Amino acid sequence: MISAMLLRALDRRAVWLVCALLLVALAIPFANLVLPEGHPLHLPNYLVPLLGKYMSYAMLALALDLVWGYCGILSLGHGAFFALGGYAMGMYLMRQIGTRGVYGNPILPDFMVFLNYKTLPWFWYGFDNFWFACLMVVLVPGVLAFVFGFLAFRSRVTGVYLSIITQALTYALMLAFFRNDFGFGGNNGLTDYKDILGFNVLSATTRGALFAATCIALAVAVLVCSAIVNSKLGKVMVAIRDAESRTRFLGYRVDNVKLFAFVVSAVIAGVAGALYVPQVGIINPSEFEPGNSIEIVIWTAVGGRGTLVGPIVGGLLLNFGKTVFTSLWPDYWLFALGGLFVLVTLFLPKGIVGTIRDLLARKAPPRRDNTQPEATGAEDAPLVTEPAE
Amino acid sequence: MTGVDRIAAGLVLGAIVSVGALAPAVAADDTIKVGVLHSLSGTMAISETTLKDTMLFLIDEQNKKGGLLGKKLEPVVVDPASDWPTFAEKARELISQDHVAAVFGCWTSSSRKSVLPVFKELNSILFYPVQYEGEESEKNVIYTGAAPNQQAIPAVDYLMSEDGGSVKRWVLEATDYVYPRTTNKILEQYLLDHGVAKEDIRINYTPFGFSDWQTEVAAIKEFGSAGKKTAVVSTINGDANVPFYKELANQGIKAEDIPVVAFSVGEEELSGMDTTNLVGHLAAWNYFESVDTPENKAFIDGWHKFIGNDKRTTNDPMEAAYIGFNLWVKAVEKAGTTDTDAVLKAIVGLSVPNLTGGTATLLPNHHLTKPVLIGEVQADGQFDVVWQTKDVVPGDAWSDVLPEDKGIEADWTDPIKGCGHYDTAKQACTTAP
Amino acid sequence: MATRLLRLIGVLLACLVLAATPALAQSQANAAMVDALGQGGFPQREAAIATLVATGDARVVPILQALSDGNLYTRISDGKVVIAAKAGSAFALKGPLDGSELGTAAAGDLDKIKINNGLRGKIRTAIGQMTLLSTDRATRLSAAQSILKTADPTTFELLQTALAAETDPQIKSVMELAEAVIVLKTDATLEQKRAAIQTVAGHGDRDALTVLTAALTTVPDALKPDVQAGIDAINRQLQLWSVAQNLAYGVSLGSVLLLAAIGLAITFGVMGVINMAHGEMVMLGAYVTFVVQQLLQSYAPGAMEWSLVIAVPAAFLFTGLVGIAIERGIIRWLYGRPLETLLATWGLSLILQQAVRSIFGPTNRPVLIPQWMTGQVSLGGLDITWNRLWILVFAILVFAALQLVLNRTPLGLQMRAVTQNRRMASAMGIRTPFVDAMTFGLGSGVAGLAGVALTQIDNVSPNLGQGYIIDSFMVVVFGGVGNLWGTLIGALSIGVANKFMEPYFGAVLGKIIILVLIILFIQRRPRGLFALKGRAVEP
Amino acid sequence: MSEASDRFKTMLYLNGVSVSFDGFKALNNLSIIVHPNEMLAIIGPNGAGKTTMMDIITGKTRPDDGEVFFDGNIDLTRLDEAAIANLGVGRKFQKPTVFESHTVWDNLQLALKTPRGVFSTLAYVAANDDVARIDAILDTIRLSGRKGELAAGLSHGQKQWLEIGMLLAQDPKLLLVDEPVAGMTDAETVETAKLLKDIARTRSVVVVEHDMSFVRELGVRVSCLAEGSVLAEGTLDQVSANPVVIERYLGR
Repeated sequence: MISAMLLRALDRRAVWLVCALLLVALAIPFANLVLPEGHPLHLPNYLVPLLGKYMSYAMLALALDLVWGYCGILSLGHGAFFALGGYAMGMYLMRQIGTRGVYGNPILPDFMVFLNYKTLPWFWYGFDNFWFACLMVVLVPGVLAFVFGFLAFRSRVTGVYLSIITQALTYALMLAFFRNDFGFGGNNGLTDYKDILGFNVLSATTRGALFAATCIALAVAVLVCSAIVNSKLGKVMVAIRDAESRTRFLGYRVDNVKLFAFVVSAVIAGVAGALYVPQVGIINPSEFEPGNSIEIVIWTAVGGRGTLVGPIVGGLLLNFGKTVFTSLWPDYWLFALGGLFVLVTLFLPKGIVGTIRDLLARKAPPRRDNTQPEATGAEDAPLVTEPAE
Repeated sequence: MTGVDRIAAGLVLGAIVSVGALAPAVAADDTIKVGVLHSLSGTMAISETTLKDTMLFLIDEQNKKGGLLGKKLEPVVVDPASDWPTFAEKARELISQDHVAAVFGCWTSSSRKSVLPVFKELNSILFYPVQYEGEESEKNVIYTGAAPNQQAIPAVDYLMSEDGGSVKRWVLEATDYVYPRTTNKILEQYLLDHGVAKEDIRINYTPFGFSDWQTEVAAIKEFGSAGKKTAVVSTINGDANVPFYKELANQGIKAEDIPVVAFSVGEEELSGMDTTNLVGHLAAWNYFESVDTPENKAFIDGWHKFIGNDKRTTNDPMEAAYIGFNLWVKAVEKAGTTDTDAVLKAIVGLSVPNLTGGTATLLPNHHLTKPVLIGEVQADGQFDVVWQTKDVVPGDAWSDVLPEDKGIEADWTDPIKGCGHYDTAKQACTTAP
Repeated sequence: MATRLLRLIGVLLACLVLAATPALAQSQANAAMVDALGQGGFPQREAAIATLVATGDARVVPILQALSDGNLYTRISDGKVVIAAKAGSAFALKGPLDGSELGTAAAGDLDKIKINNGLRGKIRTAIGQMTLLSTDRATRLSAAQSILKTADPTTFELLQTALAAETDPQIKSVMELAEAVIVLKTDATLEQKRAAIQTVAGHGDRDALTVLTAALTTVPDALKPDVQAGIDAINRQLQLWSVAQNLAYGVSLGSVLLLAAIGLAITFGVMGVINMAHGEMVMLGAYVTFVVQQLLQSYAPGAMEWSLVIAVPAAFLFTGLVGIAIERGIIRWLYGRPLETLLATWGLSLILQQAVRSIFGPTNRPVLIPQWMTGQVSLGGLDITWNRLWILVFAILVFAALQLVLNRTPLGLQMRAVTQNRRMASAMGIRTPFVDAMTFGLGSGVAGLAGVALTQIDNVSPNLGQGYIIDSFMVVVFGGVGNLWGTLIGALSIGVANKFMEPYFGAVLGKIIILVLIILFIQRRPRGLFALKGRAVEP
Repeated sequence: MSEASDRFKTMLYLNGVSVSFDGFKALNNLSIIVHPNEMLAIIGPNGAGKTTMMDIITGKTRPDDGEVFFDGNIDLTRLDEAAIANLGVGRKFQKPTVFESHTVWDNLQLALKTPRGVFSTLAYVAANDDVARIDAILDTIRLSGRKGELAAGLSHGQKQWLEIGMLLAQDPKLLLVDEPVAGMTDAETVETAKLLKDIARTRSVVVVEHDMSFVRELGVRVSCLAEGSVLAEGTLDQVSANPVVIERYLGR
């Protein structure tokens, strides 16, 4: 059974993607560490964590695509799961600082000394252990997604209502984490990390390793997603996306399927967040901002939802564009970015990958195994004209 | 074999490779690059954009004077978009990719905390032009804004004095982030030390961008009706100030009855408000536009000409940027190079003129000596200085008010004490360098 | 230092006593006395004010007023004190005593006479004393109030003279309170003091509470129970009022939320466009107000007081037109794909924000607050600020007007027809593109109206809209998409709930609790407060 | 209407069912019985409550009042759509509703009676039996030649048939079929009638239809619904001779 699933996961598309990712996982650290400076393909140090950041964003977009592109659940709060995973990792990294903080307190992180904490709050216990932190990276977003999804899907909160309450979720979390009394460093968040598993987070080798880890994690996420969407469950998900109550009348427990997808997606987002933090060097409450979550949706849409490669392309491309434009046209980049969103929605409704596929499919004769989902979906149903169920 | 997927995979690779292509923008030899790291979009753009313009103005002026070390200065402006991780990313980009000689930037404490590791790692210099919470001294940062003892403490002293109204009851009204938290911690301790009873201090925190102040202003009024002279010490940040002051004016809280002294409200913030009903409320700064000195007049005139608008105000962080830039220019001239270590070595002890008179000297703890001025809001949106320190006040990185910071010093020139947190009692640095 | 100050106060008090009896209206203020205002520091200025007040000369009042308003200057050339008013880039000068025109002077030739809060308070008292017998009711009222603020024992006789002559009940009540407060400060007999305590306690408002709390430490022990009883009585009363006050705050917050959300209730609720640029429409409305005021200031300064009235139609038209342009240019290609409207309008909101930032600059722009919107009105123990009251009225008007448009006009009928069944409406000859554009324009225009109102309580900055977009969506979704009444009830209940929670949990925690409650509420009623029920249609 | 003991012999048992939306009574004391292996045709004007009745049987709408039993003793008012479907109640919708972005084959595979749990679907591998069964259904609904195509590309009639095929794949005990021949050609209509009669040999079927000739073709017991309750019952001839039915539904 397991082998059948694995086999299914390795369909042609996924194989290509995984190979490309593994190649990148090797190539980037190689270009950075092995090739001497001055070599035309040498990659400067500062680019490695930057690329690592793009990779974790791509993973986040992939996570969103699993629920949105395949299951029709538009979450406007996926940044919350990402940030929670990030905070779990950040807490581990904070505990690793030990006495090297400004105040030299062996247990309490600097900001706690600052705010007159006398003892470590209970929810910080255990985070000095890497594996415990890793468990939390998966568990915290997963459990939150489970509880939230359980309530929401059971009550059949759908469409735009669901989108808005996911937004409320991340907004509420943002407000909570901004509070200094909450015990997570308030507005400043967690930063000034020293090392991870005993390796200096700032060293080039650690960064190369972190980058490779991110690529591998992304490849694994691609495999997981591929295994899901190519299974019968994946077909049920698409069925739910396109005609939710029809699926119900076939005897599928739509709430459970959605919950499964939502939890898996939240966990992938959490892992992406955990990989993001050591490379970027800071985690703070603005990651919970609703605007960030909307951006994730946009990466996915621009890349092409309902495909595995689309969100990855979108996440990489848009963030790369952001980096370039904020330096190239610091005063006007928002025009470019905003204009891009408008144009893509108007002219490339299926996103970059979807459009390219369409173009190629038009040239090539239709194939028998064409399982490409259309970019139409439940969300395309008119919103208000339909009386409530 | 699907062509689509190969193309898609190629896209992934291509995107990554093209980032690399962006990298080696080789610095031209005849210019010195200066990084400007201020948010031009997002929530902080409202404050930081002016500082970006100020830097462009100062660099422009310097180039007119013939540049530095015979080379032209070239500003490299980036937009960190009010996002703290992006600040770190952009700082890295400025230093590693653009090879800037120094970076002028940041506004919020969070953005500074976010870029700190980058500056330490890549050994570059950050000039930080905003008043802040103190409790920090770093080798790679020059703090040209006020430390708490150069703003908060003198303001409270003034209000406790007869001139200031002999205030006995205090509301510490703040936005919930690290600068107000620390300032309030210091102030609370200071007030308690000066015989203010615990029940005469009210501390309240609100979130960023808070806009519905009805309840809180009413609570201030109620707190102020205990029969003792009451004042509000406000560390409310940025956007939340306008609705706060509008509510104050509407609920009829007059400066004569309950004065509000603010540490984050300057000319620029006032220019967005109708100040007729706010006359007499106070602000503590190291600079006011209304101060009448030849240096200030020249600065304001030059600024108006540069920005092409003679209504644009100047403010304290602009002066801090001005001082920071001049210090850097002087240090580079003295060192004869823009090399970080040489500049850091040269810069301590240098003095440049303040715009309000007197000179700013950079102390070994990387803070400045500054005069402290208390101003009252006028109907035209300017401040009238009603009190000022006789001498410049040296910036104190570690507050002497807090018991845990007593005896902590920072001195980046001393070979032994060469750290940011030197415990004079233990005679040792208590942090890893 | 201290002795000098004491002496000074002594002189001041003596002067005030002299001034107190108008029968003694004696000497004339002279130029030297006025010029003394411009010399030395704050202590000297205080003395100079005292000298002027001591003359009892009525001409001193406008001088003090000018000093308090910051219009009194010293002419550097001859050290003369003048009243200056800005006239273009220069100042028009007037003689302080005789009001004679003294020509103009450049800003550099004048030195402003500075005062601080302490002096401002003293001037207020002095003006109060000198105008307590004025014939103008408003002047007398404010004079009585400033006397009450300081409650200086030396004003006692003056106050009694004024009380005897006073007929206006409101002023009389203020004066009586002031009299009682002064009695408490002097060494009057216990009986007198007890009566005074009764008078103060009888007033029952916060000012009275302040007086009594202060008196608690100063009165003789024998009177302390009386004072305490008075304090308790007032506190009980205030507690009742505070419920009403919280309700008023909540309704006010609700009205702001309603205004912010109601445009969205149309573009999102009725049309189904997830309009992320809604906040920017609000922001544009606020900037229209700013521009209208700038234009008025240049071309019709007299109409400034009515700038908001002019800004209302201007903002509606402008944002409405922008809305129509957006609908024609972008939204119309996206009907039936509501979630994609989210992406396009998000992009649009970035563009609009940056456009405004480029045109008007990133900083806050000042919007003047007209006189009729400043200050507050007291209803018993309730304090309601005028601007909040007007915003509430405005919100109700907008809501009512919108109901009228949607339910009573042909356009409204067509709008509902199109949104309920586009194809059918089109088949019946309704020009659906026109109706779509008008509907979106209406929603955007209403958002612009919200912007006009928000200038009175919030920043006018490119970020203005961002602060309201999430709350607006919450309100619409909580109330039930597609139902204006739901939006009304939703806004008000969120506002009131918020304000009742704030005192207990603080602003942040209160808001988090509200959000969690909304999330839980949506679980209970997945279609909001006012869900449309109906036969299930095909999946 | 019936004794409780009778109930146990029925496949579907509705007794006194009422439901109203915002004051509008969609169903008013509706009582209907379907026996095992029986086909019942339901006719009635628009708004008579036909679709609402199906919603109640399939668990989409809860009745305000009355009892609904399946297979004699299973109370459907306590179950949700998925549970009811898994008990063996299949439903075909008025508008053909197939999964357009899936192939014909996948549509049938999704409907096929296999474990519905999340993890069993995740691990599902098509067994030989399953493949054979789908092939058989494809033959029945004459879509064998198009099994690899997306359902979106099918004609209206083909979609109707695909949906019937999906019903078959579900292997239900009771089929609810809403206007199965709307938009079909005459030839297709005849074929559909044949197919349904075939199905009704082993299962219970409830057909809602406007097309009188089709109902005649079926030749089964007919119930006429109006304003939420049963107006008349019997053979089509009996029902269409009923004066009330003529007045309220058939017209003239």
